Amino acid sequence: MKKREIRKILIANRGEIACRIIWTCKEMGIRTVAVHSEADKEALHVRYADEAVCIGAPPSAQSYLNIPAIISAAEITNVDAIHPGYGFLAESQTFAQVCEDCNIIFIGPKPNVIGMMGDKVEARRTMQAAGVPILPGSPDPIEDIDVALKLVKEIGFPVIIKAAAGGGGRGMRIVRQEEDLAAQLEMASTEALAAFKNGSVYIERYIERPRHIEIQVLADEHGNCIHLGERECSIQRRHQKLLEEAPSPVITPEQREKMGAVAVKACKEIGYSSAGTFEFLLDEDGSFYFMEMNTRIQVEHPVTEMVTLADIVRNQIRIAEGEDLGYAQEDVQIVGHSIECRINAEDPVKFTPSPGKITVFNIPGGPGVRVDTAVYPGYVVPPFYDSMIAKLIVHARTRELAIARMKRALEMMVVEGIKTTIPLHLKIMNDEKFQKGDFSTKFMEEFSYNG
Amino acid sequence: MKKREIRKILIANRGEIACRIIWTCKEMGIRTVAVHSEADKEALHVRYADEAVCIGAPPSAQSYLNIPAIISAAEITNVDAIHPGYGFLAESQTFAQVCEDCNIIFIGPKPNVIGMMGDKVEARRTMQAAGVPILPGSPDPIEDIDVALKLVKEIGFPVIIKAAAGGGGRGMRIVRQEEDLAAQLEMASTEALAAFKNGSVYIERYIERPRHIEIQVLADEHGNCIHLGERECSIQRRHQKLLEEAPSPVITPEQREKMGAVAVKACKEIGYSSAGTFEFLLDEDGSFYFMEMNTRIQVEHPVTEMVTLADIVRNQIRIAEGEDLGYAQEDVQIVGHSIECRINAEDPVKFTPSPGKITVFNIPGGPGVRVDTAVYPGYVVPPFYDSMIAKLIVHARTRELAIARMKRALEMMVVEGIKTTIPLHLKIMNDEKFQKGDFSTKFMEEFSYNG
Amino acid sequence: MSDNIGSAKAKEETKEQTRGGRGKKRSAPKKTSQPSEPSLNMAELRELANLVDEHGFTDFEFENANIRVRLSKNPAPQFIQAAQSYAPAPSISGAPQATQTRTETKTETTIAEIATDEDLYKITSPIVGTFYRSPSPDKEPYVKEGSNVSPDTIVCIVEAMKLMNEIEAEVSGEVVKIYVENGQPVEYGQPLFGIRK
Amino acid sequence: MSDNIGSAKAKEETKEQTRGGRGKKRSAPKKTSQPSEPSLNMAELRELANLVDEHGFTDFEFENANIRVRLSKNPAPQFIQAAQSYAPAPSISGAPQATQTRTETKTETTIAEIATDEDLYKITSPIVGTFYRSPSPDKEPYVKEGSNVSPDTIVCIVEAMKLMNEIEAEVSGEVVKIYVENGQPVEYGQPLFGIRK
Repeated sequence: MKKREIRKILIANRGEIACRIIWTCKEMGIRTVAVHSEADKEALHVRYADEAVCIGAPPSAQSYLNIPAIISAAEITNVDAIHPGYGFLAESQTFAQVCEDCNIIFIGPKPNVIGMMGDKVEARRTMQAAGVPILPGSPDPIEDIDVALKLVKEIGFPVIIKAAAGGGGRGMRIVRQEEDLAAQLEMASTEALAAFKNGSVYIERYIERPRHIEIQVLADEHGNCIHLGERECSIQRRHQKLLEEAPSPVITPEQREKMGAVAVKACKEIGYSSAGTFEFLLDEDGSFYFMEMNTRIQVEHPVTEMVTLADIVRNQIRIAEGEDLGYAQEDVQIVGHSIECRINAEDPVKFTPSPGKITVFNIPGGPGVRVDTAVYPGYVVPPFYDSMIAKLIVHARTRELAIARMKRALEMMVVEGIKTTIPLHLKIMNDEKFQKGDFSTKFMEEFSYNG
Repeated sequence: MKKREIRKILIANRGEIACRIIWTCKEMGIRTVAVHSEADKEALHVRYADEAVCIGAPPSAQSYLNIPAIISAAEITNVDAIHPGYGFLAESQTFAQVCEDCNIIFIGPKPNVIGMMGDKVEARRTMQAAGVPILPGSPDPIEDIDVALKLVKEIGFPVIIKAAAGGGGRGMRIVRQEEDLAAQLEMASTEALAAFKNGSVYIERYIERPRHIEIQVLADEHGNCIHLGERECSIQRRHQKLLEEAPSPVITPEQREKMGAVAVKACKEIGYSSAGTFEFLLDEDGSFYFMEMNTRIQVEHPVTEMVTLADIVRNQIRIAEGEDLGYAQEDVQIVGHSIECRINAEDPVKFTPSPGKITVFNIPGGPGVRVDTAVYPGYVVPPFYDSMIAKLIVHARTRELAIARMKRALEMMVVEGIKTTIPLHLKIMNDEKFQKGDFSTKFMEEFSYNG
Repeated sequence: MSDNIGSAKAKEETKEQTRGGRGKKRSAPKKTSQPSEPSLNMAELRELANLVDEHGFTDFEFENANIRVRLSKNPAPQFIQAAQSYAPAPSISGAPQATQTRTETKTETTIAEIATDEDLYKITSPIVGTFYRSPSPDKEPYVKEGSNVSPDTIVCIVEAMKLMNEIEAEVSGEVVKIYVENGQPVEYGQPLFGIRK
Repeated sequence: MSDNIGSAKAKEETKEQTRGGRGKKRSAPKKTSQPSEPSLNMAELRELANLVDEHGFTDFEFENANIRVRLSKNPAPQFIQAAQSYAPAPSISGAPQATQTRTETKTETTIAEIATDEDLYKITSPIVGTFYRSPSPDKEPYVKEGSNVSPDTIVCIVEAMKLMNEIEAEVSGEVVKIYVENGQPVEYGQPLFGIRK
């Protein structure tokens, strides 16, 4: 039963995800409003939406992050709901709250849940309380070496010392034996003080070769929640995912059930509704630890759609209408194997952005190939936004066949005028360790483009 | 176990099916040779194959039907096998035999099986012997009214009188009651004599509103055979299929099993190997009758691929290598619903061909959409061959969702410069009877484009 | 529909250039008796090609009693031309059965008009919102066609999120055109007034 | 590679049309001394072609009382140009990692050469097969460069399906070029010999 009907949606986003949302809206008979910056006048989401509103100048802060402009656009076009996509305002508690205050349905979870999951410390605490395994360590800063020694006795070596105020690797130290702890702690603190003007550090268990595994969940307002299995996202470069798979080559049905059950239980406890993702680190022994929860649709959602035949955007909209989820965990079947390659407008070796005009753009077709893109021949990739221009997704009966299919699709995808990551993906597909499924988040550090 | 390895295949075809075969060959690591007429120098199959040979002038008889030219091309390029696609030489016993004589693997069944199924009378007889239900009637001409009366008593009304030498509806008479039989028989015979200089007629059970249902089979050389369920192909115009679905909206799992078992049994009895299709007429009561067997890949094979995740071309090649089928009937699962629309370069109302230059060509993407095509922006559709320029295929969890998806995909598929059947398919998708699944092969006769 | 807008605009601009071309010719010394005059020479053709290319046209045709010129480029741009203003996104000509009813066509004609008012200074909307010509329904409009404005003259209100934003002219001059009707939604950068400075 | 072929062909057609244009001009009343020569001369046409090409136009038409010029190109030649001869299909520039090894490059260079031999009559292969210059390996070739041929002179054999097909010259003239090496596969319509008539 729908509590409220959505007849028109404003999409507060751009690029492929804006198109992706329009596709499902069209299939549901829902009208769409595109918003766009001045740089995106000729973008495909503008072209395919029923209406389009220019909301500001090219920089994101003046357009896609401009809450008053987006709310005004929603008001003048009289929409029932806003879909935030991913990035931009998708995880802004403020934006979700403004929508609610303006009587516009925000397609996502409640504002307070977004806020809770957006605060790392609070998310960790909440998840721990909900029975989700957390990486052993000190949530609070380590005051002195005695506290540290006591802690590492509990959690065991190796450990990682991190700057509380930090990021980007600075102030981070890995310690593998007790005798090094004191010295490293001091050095880390000194480094942190220099870098962030704050010497506070904390300690966590360090996993040498973790995998990044995430669980997709769907939860409605009525307490129903299921998971759609996992995605394998370990192939990353500087914490940016390059390609994703479903299912993971190392997750057994039992492991899937275990991780899924943990995620579903947590969703129920925090009153989560909408689609969401639990990101976990998986260690070499198969233990998994909560990293964070993404309270939005993810870039890599198509691999889950391919193997489950679920339309995640459709589910988001139905849930936002107050509908029942409509299916139970036992209705979810994982069929075959799917891989997604993110095609970025970047130098495949140096990863430097390569904006500009796309002169030739040929999309591969045929069995088991899906392309999500907002690009067309003649399109100019603007320098203002994310460099992803397309997602190439394949589906086949087995992982081996999916890799063969992805190779074929990558070879047949022609993008000229700019540099793309297509050659890099082809190298990865041909990598023996990748083919064996034998990799961790360290894969790209050890990967040689020319080797 | 492979008996023989195929490392290089010549594709004796053009258009989308040639590209389709190349895709799978690439995924299997098999090299490809395209052959082409002078009119197809810039075709995509030529572009994507590893090698290409011009085999003759534009008319099919001088190129794609030119057996010596194709065999010569196979010899100079040193291929192991020839894939005939559909149409052209795909069901030529002679061609298959020449391949065999030249030590080139013909990817399809044995020549004698092709010949057997190509002869309507022999096919009917063979199938009847193999336990396949045949439409009740007289295979031989009816000599006089007494024979006719005796026959119709057996098969019941209505019956259809057909010219033995005929075709195209001339000499065809439907009789619904005994008192009309004598008069109609005479008129049909007179008509047949006038039209074909042969007054012979025969009588068959007439099905008022049949459905065209076909069963896809896969059989290897070792006696293993499975079916991949049915395709619903009732939406036709003048015996040309317009769109196809899998599964059929009226076939129950029990009916599928029954029809599949009949087809599999027949395959085993005639020693069939390769992919093949049994075409059946289904009457209002659910009884089904053999029409013909196609001993090749079919245009509409993708809908089966979508719902089973099987790659039919890959199976054809593996079987031709002498490999075991490798899976059993219980491994075949039908997941979701798939629809294929044939996009033809034709006037959507009059069906007159519309060759010419395609100025704009935009392919829809996103979840559950597959496009098989050999067309690109700037391509000139030559007037010499079939008018099909693309196949738009969708897959979704249910038939209703598949129809919504197909509508979205049709709306987003942009072809300019020539006329296409896209608007017709949109009308069919919006037709209430189509949506209900309530139709027969008469659908297009009763369908009003403008209504 | 986008094609219509596109081609309407293209034609108009083409005319503009044609006019320019003729103007040039008129200003040239009269030698009309010469048989060569009615055509274009190489220099003119070069200029023409530059001109057409520079403007990114994909089709240019020109014909008069004496000559006919046609230039064209890759046809794909027709497809890629997107809506340039707050108007319902144009339907794809190849997909005539689009299910969306596209009712809000209000600004469509205006767009073409605006494109021709090249010499006017445009006051554009700095925000997305609803355009009001007067401070309240029962009051007179801030300005009318023919009004003279100075940079700090308030010309209208754009309401956004219940806030009334007074828009100043920012230039001095005469209001020649008012592009938007009272109470109509406007998007960022949309021309509101045409000012002759 | 295909691009080269493509543009070679395009140039040829351009020249063809140019020639036509000149022919027409020649038959018109002579007024070549006039500086305002109403048509375009070869240099201008060359420049015109460059101009049109440089700007990436795919179609150019020009017509006046005296002449009519039309230039046109395939709009997406880089991508859509396919192999025109029995040579491995060109690789896609955007997909540099193609797994196929493209080893058989034998005729590649020849194609570009052939395109330039515009005034020669080409004896082409009427069938697909293997080209042999002599009746058997130990015999002399039927013809060499410099040989004179008459229409019924046998110039080579093309073997197809174990049959030796003798190919006749069909014209009289001198063998100037031999495009294919002995024992090499040939496709339908592939030039074998260049004959100066």
